[in-house]
Amino acid sequence: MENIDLGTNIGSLALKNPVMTASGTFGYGLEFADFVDLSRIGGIIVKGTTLEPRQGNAYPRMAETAQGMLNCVGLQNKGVDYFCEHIYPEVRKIDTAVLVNVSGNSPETYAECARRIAELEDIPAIELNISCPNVKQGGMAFGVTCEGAASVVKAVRAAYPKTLIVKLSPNVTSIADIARAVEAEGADAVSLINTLMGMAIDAEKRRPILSIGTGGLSGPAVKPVALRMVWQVYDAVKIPIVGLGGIMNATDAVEFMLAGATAVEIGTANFIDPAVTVKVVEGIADYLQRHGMTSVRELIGAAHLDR
Amino acid sequence: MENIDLGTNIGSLALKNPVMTASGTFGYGLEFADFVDLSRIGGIIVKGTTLEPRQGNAYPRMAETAQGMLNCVGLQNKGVDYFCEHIYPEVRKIDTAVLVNVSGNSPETYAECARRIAELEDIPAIELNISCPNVKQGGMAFGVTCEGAASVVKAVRAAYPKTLIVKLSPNVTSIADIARAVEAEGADAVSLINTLMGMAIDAEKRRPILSIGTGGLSGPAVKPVALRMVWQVYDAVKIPIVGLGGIMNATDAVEFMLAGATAVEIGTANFIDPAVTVKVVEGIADYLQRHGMTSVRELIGAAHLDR
Amino acid sequence: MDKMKKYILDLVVRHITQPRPGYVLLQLTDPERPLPAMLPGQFVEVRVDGSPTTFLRRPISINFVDREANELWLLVHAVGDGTRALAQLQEGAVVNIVAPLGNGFTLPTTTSERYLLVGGGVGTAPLLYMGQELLSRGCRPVFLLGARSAQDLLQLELFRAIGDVYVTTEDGSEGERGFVTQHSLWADVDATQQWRICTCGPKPMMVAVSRLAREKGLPCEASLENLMACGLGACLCCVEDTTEGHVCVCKEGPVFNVEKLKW
Amino acid sequence: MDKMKKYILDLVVRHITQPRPGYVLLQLTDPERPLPAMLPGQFVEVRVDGSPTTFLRRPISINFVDREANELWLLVHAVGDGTRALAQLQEGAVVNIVAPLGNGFTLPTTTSERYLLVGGGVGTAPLLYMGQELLSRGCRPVFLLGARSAQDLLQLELFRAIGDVYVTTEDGSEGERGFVTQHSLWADVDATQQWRICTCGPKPMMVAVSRLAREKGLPCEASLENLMACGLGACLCCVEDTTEGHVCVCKEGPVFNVEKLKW
Repeated sequence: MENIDLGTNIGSLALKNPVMTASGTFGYGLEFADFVDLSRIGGIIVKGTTLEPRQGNAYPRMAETAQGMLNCVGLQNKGVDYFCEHIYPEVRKIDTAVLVNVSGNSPETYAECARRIAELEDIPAIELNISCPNVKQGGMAFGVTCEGAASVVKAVRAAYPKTLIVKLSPNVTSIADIARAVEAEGADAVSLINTLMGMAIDAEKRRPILSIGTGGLSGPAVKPVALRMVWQVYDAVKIPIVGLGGIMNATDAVEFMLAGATAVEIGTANFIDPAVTVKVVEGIADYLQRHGMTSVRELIGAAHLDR
Repeated sequence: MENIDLGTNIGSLALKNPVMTASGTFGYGLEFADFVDLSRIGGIIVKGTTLEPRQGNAYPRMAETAQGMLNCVGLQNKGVDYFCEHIYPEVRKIDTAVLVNVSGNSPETYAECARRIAELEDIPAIELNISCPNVKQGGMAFGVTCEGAASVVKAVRAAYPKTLIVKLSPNVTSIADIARAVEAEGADAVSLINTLMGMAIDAEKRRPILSIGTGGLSGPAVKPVALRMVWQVYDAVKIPIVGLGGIMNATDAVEFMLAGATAVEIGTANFIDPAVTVKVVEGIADYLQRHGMTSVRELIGAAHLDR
Repeated sequence: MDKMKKYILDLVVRHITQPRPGYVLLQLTDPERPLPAMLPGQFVEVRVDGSPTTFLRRPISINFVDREANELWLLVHAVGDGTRALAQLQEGAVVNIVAPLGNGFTLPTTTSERYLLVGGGVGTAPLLYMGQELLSRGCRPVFLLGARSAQDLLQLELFRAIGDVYVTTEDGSEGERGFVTQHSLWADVDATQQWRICTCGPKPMMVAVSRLAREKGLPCEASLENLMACGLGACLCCVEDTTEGHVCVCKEGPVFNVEKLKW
Repeated sequence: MDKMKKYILDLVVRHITQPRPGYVLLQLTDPERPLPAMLPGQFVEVRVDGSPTTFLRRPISINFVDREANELWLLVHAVGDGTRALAQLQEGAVVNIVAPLGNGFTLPTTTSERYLLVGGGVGTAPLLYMGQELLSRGCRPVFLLGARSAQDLLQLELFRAIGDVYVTTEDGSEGERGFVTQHSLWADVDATQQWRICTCGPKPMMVAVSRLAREKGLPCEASLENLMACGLGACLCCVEDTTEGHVCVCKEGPVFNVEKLKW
């Protein structure tokens, strides 16, 4: 299928194909090297990184739900300096775009973390996480108001010159408004959706299952909500959209692109099939060939009648 | 299990058990009389009724999703007068609480519809639908802002003296704020969640599956979100909560009560098992007996450590 | 007719066979008691177990009811995950169904009425049971069955045992080449002999048949297959836009007099 | 040890038996090639097909590896929908697994080391493979197996074929009455003879065993069974709070020197 062009662009970031891995679901990529040829993945977004090390939340952090799962990891990571010193030298060797998901608890900490990652020449972009539902301070708090989102993006934009993707929270009344706000502050792209805030209760123990009570819902269960939001944001902003939320196969990925996504992220599916990413890449190529298309970019927003 | 008390109260409305049927999923109850003894159900909430007749949206109105379904029926109904003349004489004969789900497109139409139903002596309560995601005018528009919600509840409260339950939309940043707003206007209870706004796309046809593009997601897929919202609203208001969202069995129902619900509604599950309601009633009684409880009311909010 | 008592039944798979690749015939029985009354044109809602991607029941038309064997026949076209899961059922497996649902075709009041049953693809399924009921009422039916090609024709021998069978295939591999509406048989079908048309199949085919019937002034009933959830008239998802507005195909239908449809 | 190459394998169910009600032994084989290297204490992630309520893989410890028969044994306690679905697999069915995962128990460097393997309930499963590996290295293991009652003891004859077996049951129906930590055997277990303890089972039992080992100054390794999703150290859901902070049981474990645990 050499006649099929899978390349897609997020701002100035050129991806060999539209399939990336979602932060926190693919480790640093290296954990999956036994299962997939990492160089065949469009991009790897490594786990949420903060300025200071974080222990994350207490166990239990996970609950299985109907076609989905809840997690409340809470951004456990060893901090940006550890990443720069110990992880970066390894991941930079991976022959694909490696992005870092950046989180913080104030515009300043977000910006400082981004500034340090900007110095890493082989990290062409960051994904700004203003939507983590599992940390008290910061995280989702910024992502659920236009002002909060704008304040973080403004600070990071001033500190980070490369491609800036802002990951949006679905736990809002109008995700289109949030998307417009971050676009106005100079974000190069938005990615959506982060997890839906949910909860699981153990009926026998009569207590919440997760250590902090609530957690973030991911998996096929949330796909209809994610598709709807990508659809709405596509009509609201001009910057590219990275779509995610319950993608399990190539058909799901195609649906997100038809709704308006320029690229997609595969998250929870990596837990069920560690080799799913490359299968999705191949499946998208098959779809394009079957439909007589030559470029994956023809799919972007194609389900919108008015465009 | 004569020693088990399943009775529960929503304001001044006494239910023989906490299991009601969700509007739009159980018709007028009569459609299910072949499968269940309707008198064993705690309450039947008949389908959304408006002042004027409504044709609803065009076909297709439904899409199956992972452990859920999307619908965009759009409040099809023959109007409140038709209900009063032709349906009420039939449903009043059902030996359980029969409630009417009321919708409109302005505070005035909501209020007038409620006023006419107030005259029906055997309808002890209404559920105010300020959260239908499938009608352009009205519906969810009112349910996603505190002001909008308050305006409708205020108008209806003035026109309707019996038990007033307000059905809340989950498509908001803070459902707790909306709940407080409707409580402040005199609502006797809140029910949540209505459907999550979602979408399905046909990858082969490259078009949305539903006639109006988006629809409301229901079924087990949304249960974690619904539980979380009941949990949050329980901490925000003093009025009773009716919990719904993906309840398929007695364990699910118990979880909602543990999260803070005084009663529950069973919706989509009626489509998979038309006899599910009575099974849930029996299952709750079994649970109570197994745990040495004598009243279902002991479950309400019991998963909250702080109460 | 939707006043008929409905049941939730656990039936047992007595036989499962593959009349054609991609199609399975489920012969279900109730080991406990006689199957309830079911009319030709009615359908059942089948619960699909063990298919994670299938959430709702699957509406399937009644292919045949064998009273002697106490069997309900369902002809399933395995097109999606749900129907594929049904196609993999083993003999002896339990299948939960809700039945009977919907109305059904109008049955004859006199033996002088003549029925032309026009089906396409798997849409021919309910016409077998309808034909049997007609025969038992003294009206030997005429079947006009269309398919893409010979190997897409289903249960032909069973239809021939009940009435006269005419066939069209798009590739001419059996019967006359073309669509059912192009069959030479239509030349002899007119209002003078009290012909009634019943049709089930792809919508374009049913629309064409209904137009032809209208031209000839013949009463015509079509069985619709709108996407549905509950099958009981509760969810209002399967509506068809008719002269009386949006009505539930699962309750007011699936069989409609085409004059009521906006075709 | 987590540097061992991992594989996604489609294995075939050669035998499925029920050693006790509620438990099944899956004997899986790879018809194509030899099974990869796997260490005692490691586990596999099993994909559960056909269970709508099961979304994630199920982590299951390696019960035994039969190199001659090219078989991987998994002892499954059918407690939830996922494990119940696995318990219903038919011989010949394909089971998709990711393996090997995690680290494993520390193996002996000299034949003079003495291993006491203490297990409870289905937690005894990985000790069978560990015992076999010890025996093959010239260290005949001692097993101390606890259960609620005699009919909860699993694979006893297999353990007896590998080493000395001591049993405790809570009801005294077999072996000594009480918990494993109360067995008279402990009187002879001390640091003078280079005893090493490996334990797997309910957390309270493992905590008690580790305390006893600490009192006696014996090295002790425990195999944890935290709730996990990916099994690869990616999702960070299965963390245990250790002296080094939160670490993934699936990657740094499941076997930990108890000195690292905050027990």
